[in-house]
Amino acid sequence: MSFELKELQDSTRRVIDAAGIAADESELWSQLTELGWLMVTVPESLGGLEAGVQGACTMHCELGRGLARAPYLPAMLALDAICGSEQSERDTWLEQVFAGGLITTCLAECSLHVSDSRLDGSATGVQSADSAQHVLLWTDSNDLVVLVDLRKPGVAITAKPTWDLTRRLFDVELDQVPLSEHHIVAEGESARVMIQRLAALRDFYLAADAIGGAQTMLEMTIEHLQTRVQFKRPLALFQALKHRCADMKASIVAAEAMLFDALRRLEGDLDNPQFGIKARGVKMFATTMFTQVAEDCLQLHGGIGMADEHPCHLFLKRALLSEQLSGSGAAYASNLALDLIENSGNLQSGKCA
Amino acid sequence: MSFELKELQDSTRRVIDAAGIAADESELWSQLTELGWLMVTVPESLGGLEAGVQGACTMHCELGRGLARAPYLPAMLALDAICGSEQSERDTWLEQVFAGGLITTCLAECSLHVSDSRLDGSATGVQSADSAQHVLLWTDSNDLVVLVDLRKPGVAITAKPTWDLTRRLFDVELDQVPLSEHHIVAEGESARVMIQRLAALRDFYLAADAIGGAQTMLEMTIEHLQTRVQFKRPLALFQALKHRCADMKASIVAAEAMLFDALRRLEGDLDNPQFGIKARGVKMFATTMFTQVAEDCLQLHGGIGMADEHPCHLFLKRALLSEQLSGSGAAYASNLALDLIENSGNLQSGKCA
Amino acid sequence: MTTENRIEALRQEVRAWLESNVPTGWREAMTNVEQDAFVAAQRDWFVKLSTAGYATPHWPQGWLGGGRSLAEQKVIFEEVARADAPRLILYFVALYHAACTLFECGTDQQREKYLDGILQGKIWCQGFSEPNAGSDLASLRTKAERRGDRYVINGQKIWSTMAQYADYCLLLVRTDNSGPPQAGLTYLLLDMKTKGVSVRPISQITGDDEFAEIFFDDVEVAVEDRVGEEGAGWAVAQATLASERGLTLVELTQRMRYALPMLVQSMRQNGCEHDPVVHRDLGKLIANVDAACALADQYLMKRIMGDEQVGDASIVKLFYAKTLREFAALGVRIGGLQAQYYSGFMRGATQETGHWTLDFMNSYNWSIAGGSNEVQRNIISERMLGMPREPKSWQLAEGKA
Amino acid sequence: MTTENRIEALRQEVRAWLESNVPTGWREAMTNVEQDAFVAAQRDWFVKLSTAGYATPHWPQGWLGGGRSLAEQKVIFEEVARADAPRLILYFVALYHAACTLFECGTDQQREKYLDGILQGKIWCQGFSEPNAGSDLASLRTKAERRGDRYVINGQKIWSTMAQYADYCLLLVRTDNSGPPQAGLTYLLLDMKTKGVSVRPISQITGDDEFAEIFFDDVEVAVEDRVGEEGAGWAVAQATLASERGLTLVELTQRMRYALPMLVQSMRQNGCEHDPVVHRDLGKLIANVDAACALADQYLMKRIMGDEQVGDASIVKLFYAKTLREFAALGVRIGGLQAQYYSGFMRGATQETGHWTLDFMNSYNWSIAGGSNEVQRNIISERMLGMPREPKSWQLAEGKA
Repeated sequence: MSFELKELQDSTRRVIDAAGIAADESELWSQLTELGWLMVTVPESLGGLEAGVQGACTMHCELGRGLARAPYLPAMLALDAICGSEQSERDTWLEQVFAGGLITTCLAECSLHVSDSRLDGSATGVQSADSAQHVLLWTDSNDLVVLVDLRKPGVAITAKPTWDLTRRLFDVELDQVPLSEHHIVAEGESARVMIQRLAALRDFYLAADAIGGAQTMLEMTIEHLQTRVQFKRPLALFQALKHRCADMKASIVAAEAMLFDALRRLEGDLDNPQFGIKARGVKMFATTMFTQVAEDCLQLHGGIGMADEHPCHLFLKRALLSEQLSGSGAAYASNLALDLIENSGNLQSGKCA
Repeated sequence: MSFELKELQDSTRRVIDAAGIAADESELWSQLTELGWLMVTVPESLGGLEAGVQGACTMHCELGRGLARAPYLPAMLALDAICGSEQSERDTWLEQVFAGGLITTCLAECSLHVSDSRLDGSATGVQSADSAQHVLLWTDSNDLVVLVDLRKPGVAITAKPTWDLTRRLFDVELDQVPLSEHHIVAEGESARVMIQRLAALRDFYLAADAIGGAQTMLEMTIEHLQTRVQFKRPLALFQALKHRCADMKASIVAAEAMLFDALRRLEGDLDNPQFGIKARGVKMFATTMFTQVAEDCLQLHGGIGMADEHPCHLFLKRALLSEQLSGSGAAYASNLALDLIENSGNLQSGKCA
Repeated sequence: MTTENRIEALRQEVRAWLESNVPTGWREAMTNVEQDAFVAAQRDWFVKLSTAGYATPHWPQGWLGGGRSLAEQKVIFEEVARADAPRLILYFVALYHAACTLFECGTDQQREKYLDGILQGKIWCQGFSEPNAGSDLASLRTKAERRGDRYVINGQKIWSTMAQYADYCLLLVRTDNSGPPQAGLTYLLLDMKTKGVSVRPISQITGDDEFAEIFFDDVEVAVEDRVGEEGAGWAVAQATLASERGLTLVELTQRMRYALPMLVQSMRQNGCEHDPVVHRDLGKLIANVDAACALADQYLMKRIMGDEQVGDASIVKLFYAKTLREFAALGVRIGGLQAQYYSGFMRGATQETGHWTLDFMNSYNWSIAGGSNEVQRNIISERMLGMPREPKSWQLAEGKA
Repeated sequence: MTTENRIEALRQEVRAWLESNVPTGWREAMTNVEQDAFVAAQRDWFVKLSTAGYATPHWPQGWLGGGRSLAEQKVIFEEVARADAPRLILYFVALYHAACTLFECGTDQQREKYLDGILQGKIWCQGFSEPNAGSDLASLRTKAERRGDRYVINGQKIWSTMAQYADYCLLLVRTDNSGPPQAGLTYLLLDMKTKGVSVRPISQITGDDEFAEIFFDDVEVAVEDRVGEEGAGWAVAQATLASERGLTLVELTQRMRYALPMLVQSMRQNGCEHDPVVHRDLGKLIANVDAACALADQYLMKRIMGDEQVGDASIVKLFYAKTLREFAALGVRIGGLQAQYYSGFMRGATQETGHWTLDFMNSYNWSIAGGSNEVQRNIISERMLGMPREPKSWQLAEGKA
């Protein structure tokens, strides 16, 4: 990790640690906007920190460690889109965002179509939509990215409470929403490229969040095992439990290496199609790992982990939801395999005897 | 386990233990024919022991414990078919078998068709075909079961050495074999029923064999762990290893319970279609379990398990082959699921809120 | 009539009775319902079942419904599972733990005082576990001091199922610290209305509060409410814990089998009925469920035949706990994002409610409570496979890691 | 030229060289071939590679090909993997273990005597492991007695790679039993033609005999062939073991990635190219392979930066071993019955030969040798996660379980 990333990590961790696990959403949101965390990927030319996707993932990892409720992840995606839009409007939007105005977006399915210059359809998994003025959405045909004003006619939001208590998701329904009243961020080919990039970023960010969550969960568990005495020995002395912790540690470190390795190789090359497929691999690996770690860690906590007041379950529930957001593991695995099959046509074929 | 089964188990085990792991094929074959083991499922009226499928599985389990090379399994299948054939010929065949004449059969795919009263096609996984005079085969269309004389024109056998060193498999090719020169065991509806039953028996027997193999492998491993001292403690004291042994034990006992539970419920009802689907479940569970047990036990043996002269690998290789014989786990799992889906039409549907 | 015929006749009788008596739509009615309504529903079902004699087949001859063989009891449990009747979780401790302990170790006076109450619907809870004692009963610390003809109790119990509704409690306390830890335990029967008793339900990660903590502040229990001798509590507790004799897992594994179509229904709802990947996972699960059923069945058969070996029970519980987790986990996968939306919980249901994330959380009750998977693995490896225990002398001074 | 440009230039240079020099069809040629032909082929490839300077990038400046940075060495390993060149397994101990030990701990005289020989193709083997010592080097028992200016050696070594072809051996022996066990070890260089040395290849479960036992019967070694002081063998052995510095796992994980299309080829051959169930398994494996590559890469980067932490190497090895097993296991599943037919073995190949059952067996070399998965888990939990070791005082009298 570079010195700059380490700095970013340390300063983020201090804030998140001070706020505590699953801290209040609006307080953390105010704090992070004030601290300028939304600027992390924004180019220096636009007044940002230009710390790139690596910088953003470093921060998502820290927010994941604290099971942050604040909608940093969708806001960062929306910001990425805005930075890629036409200059004239861009600065206005950036100003609004840096002032703390939340623009959210869809973490699950977005299914929209345009006819007669009106938008119809719906989006699921829109985080904290009730606190946002706008939502960034896109069409099925991939030729339009639009910022929809949530307060305008034809737009309805419905809370969809999840078992995960640390994120608040909404469905957004659009019924004959006139396009002219909303802001088009990109169209045509540039929309297509932007939508692909947003999907990849969403995967990387969710992966980073999962890695952070798994780290805290394992640390908490080891702490518990060190403290808890049974048959006059700390549980941490029992080899069967030690070995499970070692396996979990290895998976967490592997996910982290995989994420940052992908980013190092692809950072300057966000529109490379390999970016998308790499992102899917990382997202699948990291969120599956998070669920496995959380599942076993809850078991290692014993009865106390089953109590609502202990934070264990918050990790497990966040992990389960993250596995489903953006795209399920089964679908992603299939994507990865088909990509390999497609690219194994003649490649290396002389190799197999 | 009933008293009779226990008796059968004890006497079989004594013989197999005395012969040793993976003992010589022809010696054990002579011994087991002399001891009358081929009579175990044959009805008393035909001079057999009438110990049923439970009896046969008890014995296959013991043969599996010793990784028996002798082709007891295909011989038992062929015998079952013969017992179900027309009375007149049956007695001649039984006499021949009880005298030690091997009739083998196909443990993998049998793909045959008849035209102009001639048989064409092939069978794979025919055990010890070079020691047999006849092979029991059946047609794709399920309307013919036939004993083919392996020495007659048009019949060719090819050795297909396997990684498993304890069973010798062959391919059998039939090229314009005149049916009239071979013995038809069943035709039409009775052939269909017989083929189904044979498939189920094959699954149960392979499962029993796998259960026996897994038992010995785990016992051997625990013995190794008890004996081997590292850092001045026997390996058996290390809790991580103990827990793995406990998990293996639980799977082995589960497979055993599953097998004998299915047989207890279905013994008198061999032509029930549930017999086939139960058999697939048991075969899949037991052979997968055997592979998992063998895989982990080899690991627990450390370097010594990698040496050819240690019997560890014989278990693992037999397990891997058994997983593929009769039908792969993936195919069987799919069968089980489709059976459930088909039978979940209206059944219990009021149950889900 | 042969035994087999008698058993089959009982099966038909119970099946017919259940068909006309299991409350219809109880699952819907018990979803997201307040505790009070749940308690009322449990009571109604208890009255029906016990009046018919099917709640107490394990009680001795002479009691309503009593005198049934273990094989007959098994049939009743199997049929209850098959009929998808509500689980009588509120009365389980009373009907099994309390009753069997009284039959086996109680005085005539105690039996007279308490058993009729159980039949009339008194609710009992168990006061064994304590914070930080985990699976290690010998380390219990809730203290009872003898003062004249009374014990005075101070301390805390935890993970007591439905203690907030209980009329009585089976209480294990420490009366002596001087000898080996197991020898200092004493077994008491406590009226939950006694002064100084307070109960705090523990809010669970499922949103339910099936368990509670019980606090004791100078609580007095008469010496005549002691079961067994002072210091004999360990042995009495073993009788309590053995009382259900494997029947619960016969019921639960059977229920799991009957619940498999719920997964198919979820597949249909989520459009993955024809997905071969789901088929494979489902097929593997079906086999595991089948194995779990066979294990529970075999275990009970062994008990009936008097063939039980040490470790047998651990294998059944460990395997069931793993399979139950897999069941719920497959439900979660099939449910996809839908299963992540909060769907509330269903009270007094089986482990399989079709609210998959709820079921997933609930499945931990079986891998943690009543001897965790880890404890079962210790038992299997040490007491069944003969692998050595770590010597007891291997201890660390407390607090030092 | 910036460092980055230099590295990229080296990459292109090595890639071009490999394209015209890797022997075509070596996999087919090395399948089911006798050992002698294999040895000849290894020698040919060694001569080519070392003449080009690519066999010794890790040697100091001044030696042929030497003086390369770790980053440059990494490039060479990556390109060798990419080009699917044969693995130089017969020369690995000479080029890395022997050479690095001599550079780091040898005398000028020893370096003069042995290093040129290595460049000319002398083969070395390692004599560390012993029967029943497992991963516990401190318990070695092969004994060397000092007699005048010679050591006289008696005992036995095991798991020595290709010892049957070796000219020399790196030998760890016990010269003292009085102090702590690690302090009694001494490090010697042994000519394998010395009287009293005998080698017995161990037939492996794959049918190969990659490993051998070495027996010592009054074998004499001159004192001048001792590396380091008498009793300093443990420290010298650490230098030997550290010599490849993570490069092997960079190479092997890259080779694993390049071998993924072999699975696709098997899918095609077995008609399951379009099977969604296989797709899911393959997709999961692809991600695991990717993670293993990233881990190995990150580890080497850390070494380059001087950031290595205790336990890092254990994580890489453990994860690679698990992924390699999964890789081969998927091959076995895809291969179905076909993969169970004996297909012989391929010598000097990578871990992935497409003979899936062979590969499956071979994968144990990584989960057992060089510190088993279990030992790595101990290291990770104790030295990285800070979980307590079981106190050393917790021992049983030998033989007592």
